[in-house]
Amino acid sequence: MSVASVNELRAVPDESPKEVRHKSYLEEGYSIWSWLFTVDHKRIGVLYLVTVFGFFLVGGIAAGLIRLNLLSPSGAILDNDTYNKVFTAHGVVMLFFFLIPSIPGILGNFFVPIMVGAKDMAFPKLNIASWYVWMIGAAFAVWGLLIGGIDTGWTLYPPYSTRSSSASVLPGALGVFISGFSSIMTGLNIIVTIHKMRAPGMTFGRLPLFIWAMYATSLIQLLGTPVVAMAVLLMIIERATGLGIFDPTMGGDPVLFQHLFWFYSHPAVYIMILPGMGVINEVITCFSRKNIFGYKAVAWSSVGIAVVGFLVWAHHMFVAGISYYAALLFSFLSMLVAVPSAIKMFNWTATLYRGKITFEAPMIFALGFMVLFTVGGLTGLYLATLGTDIHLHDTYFVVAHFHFVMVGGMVVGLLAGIHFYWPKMFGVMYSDFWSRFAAVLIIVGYALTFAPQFYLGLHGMPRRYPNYPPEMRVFNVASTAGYFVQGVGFIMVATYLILSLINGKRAGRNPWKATGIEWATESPPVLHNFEKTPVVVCGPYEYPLNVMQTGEKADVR
Amino acid sequence: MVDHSTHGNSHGHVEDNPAAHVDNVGQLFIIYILIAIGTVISLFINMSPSWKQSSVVIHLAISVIQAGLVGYFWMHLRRADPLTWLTVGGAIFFSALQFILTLGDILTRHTGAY
Amino acid sequence: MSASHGGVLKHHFEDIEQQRSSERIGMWMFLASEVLFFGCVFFAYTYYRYLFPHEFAIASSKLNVAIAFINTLVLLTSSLTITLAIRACQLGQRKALIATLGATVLLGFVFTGFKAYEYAEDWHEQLVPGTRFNEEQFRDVKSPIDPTKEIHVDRIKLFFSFYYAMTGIHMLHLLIGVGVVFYLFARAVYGNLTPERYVAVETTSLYWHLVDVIWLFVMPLLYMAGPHTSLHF
Amino acid sequence: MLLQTTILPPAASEMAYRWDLLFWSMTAILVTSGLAVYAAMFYFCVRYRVQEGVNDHTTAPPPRILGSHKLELVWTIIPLLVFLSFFVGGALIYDEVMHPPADAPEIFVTGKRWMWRAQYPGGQRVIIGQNSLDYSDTLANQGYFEGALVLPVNQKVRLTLISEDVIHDFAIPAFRSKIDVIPGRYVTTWYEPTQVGEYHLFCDQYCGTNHSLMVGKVRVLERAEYEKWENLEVEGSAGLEGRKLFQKLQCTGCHNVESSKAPILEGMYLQRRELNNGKTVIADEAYIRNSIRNPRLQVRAGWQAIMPAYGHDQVSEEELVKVVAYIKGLSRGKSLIRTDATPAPIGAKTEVPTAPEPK
Repeated sequence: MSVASVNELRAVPDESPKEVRHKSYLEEGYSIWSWLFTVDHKRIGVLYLVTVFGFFLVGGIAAGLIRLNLLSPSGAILDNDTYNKVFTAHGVVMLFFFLIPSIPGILGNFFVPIMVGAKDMAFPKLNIASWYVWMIGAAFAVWGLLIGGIDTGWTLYPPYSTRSSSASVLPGALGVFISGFSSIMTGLNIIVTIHKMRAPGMTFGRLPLFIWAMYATSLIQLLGTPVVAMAVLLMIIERATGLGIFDPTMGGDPVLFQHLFWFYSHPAVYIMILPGMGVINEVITCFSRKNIFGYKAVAWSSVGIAVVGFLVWAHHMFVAGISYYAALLFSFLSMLVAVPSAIKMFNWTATLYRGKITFEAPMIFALGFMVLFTVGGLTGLYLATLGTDIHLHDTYFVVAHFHFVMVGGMVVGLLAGIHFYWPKMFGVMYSDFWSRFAAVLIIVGYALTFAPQFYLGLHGMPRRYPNYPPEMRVFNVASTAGYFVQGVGFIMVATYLILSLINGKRAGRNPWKATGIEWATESPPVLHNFEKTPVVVCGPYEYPLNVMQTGEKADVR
Repeated sequence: MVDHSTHGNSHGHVEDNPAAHVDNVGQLFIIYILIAIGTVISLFINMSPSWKQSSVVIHLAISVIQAGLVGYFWMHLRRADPLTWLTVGGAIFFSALQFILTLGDILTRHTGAY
Repeated sequence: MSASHGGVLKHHFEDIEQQRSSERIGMWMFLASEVLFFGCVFFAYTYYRYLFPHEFAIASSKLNVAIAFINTLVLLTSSLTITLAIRACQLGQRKALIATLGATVLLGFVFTGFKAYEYAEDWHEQLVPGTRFNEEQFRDVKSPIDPTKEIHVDRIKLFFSFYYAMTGIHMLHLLIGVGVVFYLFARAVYGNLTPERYVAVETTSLYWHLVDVIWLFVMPLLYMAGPHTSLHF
Repeated sequence: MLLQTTILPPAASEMAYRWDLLFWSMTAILVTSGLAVYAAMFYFCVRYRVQEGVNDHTTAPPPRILGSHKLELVWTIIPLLVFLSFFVGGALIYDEVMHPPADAPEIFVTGKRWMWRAQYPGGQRVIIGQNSLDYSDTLANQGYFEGALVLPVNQKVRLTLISEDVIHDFAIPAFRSKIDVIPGRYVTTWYEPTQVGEYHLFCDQYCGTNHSLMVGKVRVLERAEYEKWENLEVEGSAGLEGRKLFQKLQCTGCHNVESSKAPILEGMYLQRRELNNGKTVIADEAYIRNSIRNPRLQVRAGWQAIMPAYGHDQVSEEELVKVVAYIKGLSRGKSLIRTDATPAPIGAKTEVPTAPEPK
């Protein structure tokens, strides 16, 4: 952004008549450089959109290889080493390069400034830097995956990762380390933006709940990520130099790494799920035309999850050799973190009560989120309970649980958000019929993929097995079938979204007749989001009064 | 969470005089000397013939005081807003959390040294 | 609005105080993140020191506490100079600003120089596990805490792993700081660092102070884990 | 009962029954509450959907419900109490699992990529693992006792485990038991199997290439069966040592399946034996020992007294105990042929199978 163009923009008098059409952010420049050197948060959001879904494709293909291999008890298509590399690629790519940057990177970057009524993020250059750092980290990880693969699992447990693995662990671990800083930058930017950049009248009590969720997420990104960065760095040092930091033969303790790793990686699952929950608030209220039930409870439960989420990490280690007393303590604390999630579920359900409910694609995704997340959340209790965890730990029960939360929760939440905000981001509408159809297909596909894995887990099928006892075949085949059902759903989503960019009909400012201030600006928004700084007069969900946060009628535009 | 009044309405309080909060040079030097003395004391304890393992407590106490001085005076925490204090508190809190909970495991394990 | 601040105000902020407080709190939050970053390695160190106090005391006694002490003073002085730089910038004293920032950069290099000398000395004394380590020198060494304890050389190596990891990461931070301060120094020389832009110096100083504070903990934990009898240089 | 057997694997230990009880009580509560939420969602979605003229933009707007502190409190506190009751239930089981009975016999298990070695209190050893991809050629699957952790039914056993390289995990779903096996230190767990049968044993902590082949079986045997196994059939048992001596002393030269020079010794323990002096003796330990030390005193009816006496210089008392144990336990159809060699360590993969199937 050159100084000249800023001044030009400022030269436009604030009282300019409505008919003057400002250029949207998409029309500010068409060259590749206007995208790569942008500092506009919206364009950065779009950069994330493209790259994040690129990685989703990579991780998804890896998932497909895993599922195909498990068609046969002796491993259908891959040898053991390749399988190990493929599931590691799936884990690393999906977690560090899809789930963690997905909603904060795409919707967070795009909508946090708009939803608080700011012109941009607090630190625009840091914002684009975070994307570049992330891409550098990704380049390292992809390099590692290409030159020999990583076969440690995404958890990188020593001493396997430092001593035994012959694969190219170092570039992969470096990629994780570097991309961590991107996560810190994004989180920092979002927190400062929320604190310092709010429009007049936008008090904390009037923030959209998506912003509250992003605030809680950023808190974890800011305070958790450095710990895993250091843990991975120590692991890298040990592997590269042969010093014994976690190696028991040289005096180290491998369980210490697990402590340091999970101190971040457990809160990290809340980085992945909280933004999804935030999106659901926006969608559920919009399509049932209701205020959110219990605004404060939902807002504080987000922050509660973020803080209490830091207290529970060792429930990943109940059978890993931690002390008896520590296990009791962490199991107790884990029970506490389940409560805020339950509160959210109840509040969303209560929000539907006496609403005027319509079932557009975002709403179907949101309801799907609620159904799938309930399963994921409730099965988590078996893993937080000490006794039951002993049997279920490290089995497919865990796999099914976190896929219900991560995929059924976060990915469906992301899709709900993308579908909800697509008209705002690009100013076009996608196919109504196909989007609803794909939504149902994806949700059913998820359930079909991961529900059989609960059964496998209860019968003790361990994670990360390329082959398994023959009697478990039926359920593995069912799971693979589910993968293809959701795969078809995703291809549909990609198709109609891309088609909508080409020939979708114009969406208008407020296609959903929603009340947040993000719907008061143009679709797609202009360079500085609003023609003039908006003034917020009320909370975000005044659907029954039909009033937007800016005080206008919601169904006029 | 500190609910600040939003900036947009607060033009009346805008403070844009860079020289409004200028440090007192004398005070800076006094802090400097105090911190230096702390380090000297640390060194003396370390070199005294009656050195004990437990001196780590004194060392760390001195370090905490030094860090407190740096933070409070040099990093201007003394005129920081509540949000800054919250940030500092948060960093210390979560760091302490890591220490306490992880040590809670390690100190109660029945196995000894590896 | 922007005119009154000579182009200091960035386009997306409403007023200068919003911009300043955003930059300040942004740096503070980054520092919070750094505290957790270092907290992690400090914790790992604490854990092993709790397990192996004897070996850690022996290994620590091998380190050169005199250099560490001088380096502490060097770093402290640099913290003072950068604090004075904020003052100079606020008051518009350009010469003082250039001098203090220059001194900070210089002291940063002095610290690095001493540290490099110390690393060279460690290399010479064969104290680098993994590449150059002489186990013989620890064969008959007794623990200064309890001479009856049996000593494992592996654990002495563990201490040195942490020594290099912690001081190395600290050095890296310091060098990044030197780079940033040098950038400010150049800006001051070109007269770009006007009083309105003092927050740039202030946020940099916050980072510099944190690096200083971390050293204030690294120094007693690493260098004073075991006794020293002389200030041999 | 049907639900029990299809949803969960067989429950073969004391702990498994308690685990199942906890599991089903949790499941009852969670499924009920989950279905209640689903029912409410479904009902609201149907009842309050937009319908032309009934519930659309022409009708009154939805009520402005902002929340209810009472309800919030209810659905904060009730879940919390329920979750805490789970915690208590789980902690009680964990407490038992973590505190093995002190008097139980101890089996040492070492994990190494990609097999387990179990060492019994009596010196018996088994190797578990090193399977083929589809688990078809595991020794356990061929009807051998090898390649499986063999345990007696209704007897508490304690396992002390350690790893030689990376972290492994010793998991037996039928016992609802699992423990990470860490290099550099011992971890302990215990079982009390209650059902005879054969169950899966998995390595649950990812350990590299053949992680999925580090599996085997747990075989729970009746007391008598177990004792037979413990004494006779396994590496390190007296019986197997005796067999090796039996070959080393070249007893197989005559006492083999084809031989016409000497009687076959299988299935003779505690049987009546007619001697060529007309007397009858019970073939107990003393008889077997005497027949080796001083064979010509008690020659079996119908055979020549050609066997040389084995004195103390050829076989010590200690060794003799093992030979006697072997002969005692030699069941029908298990006699050696003359060229039988000593079998390879059990479970170990060898290039050429050196232990052909006995007839």
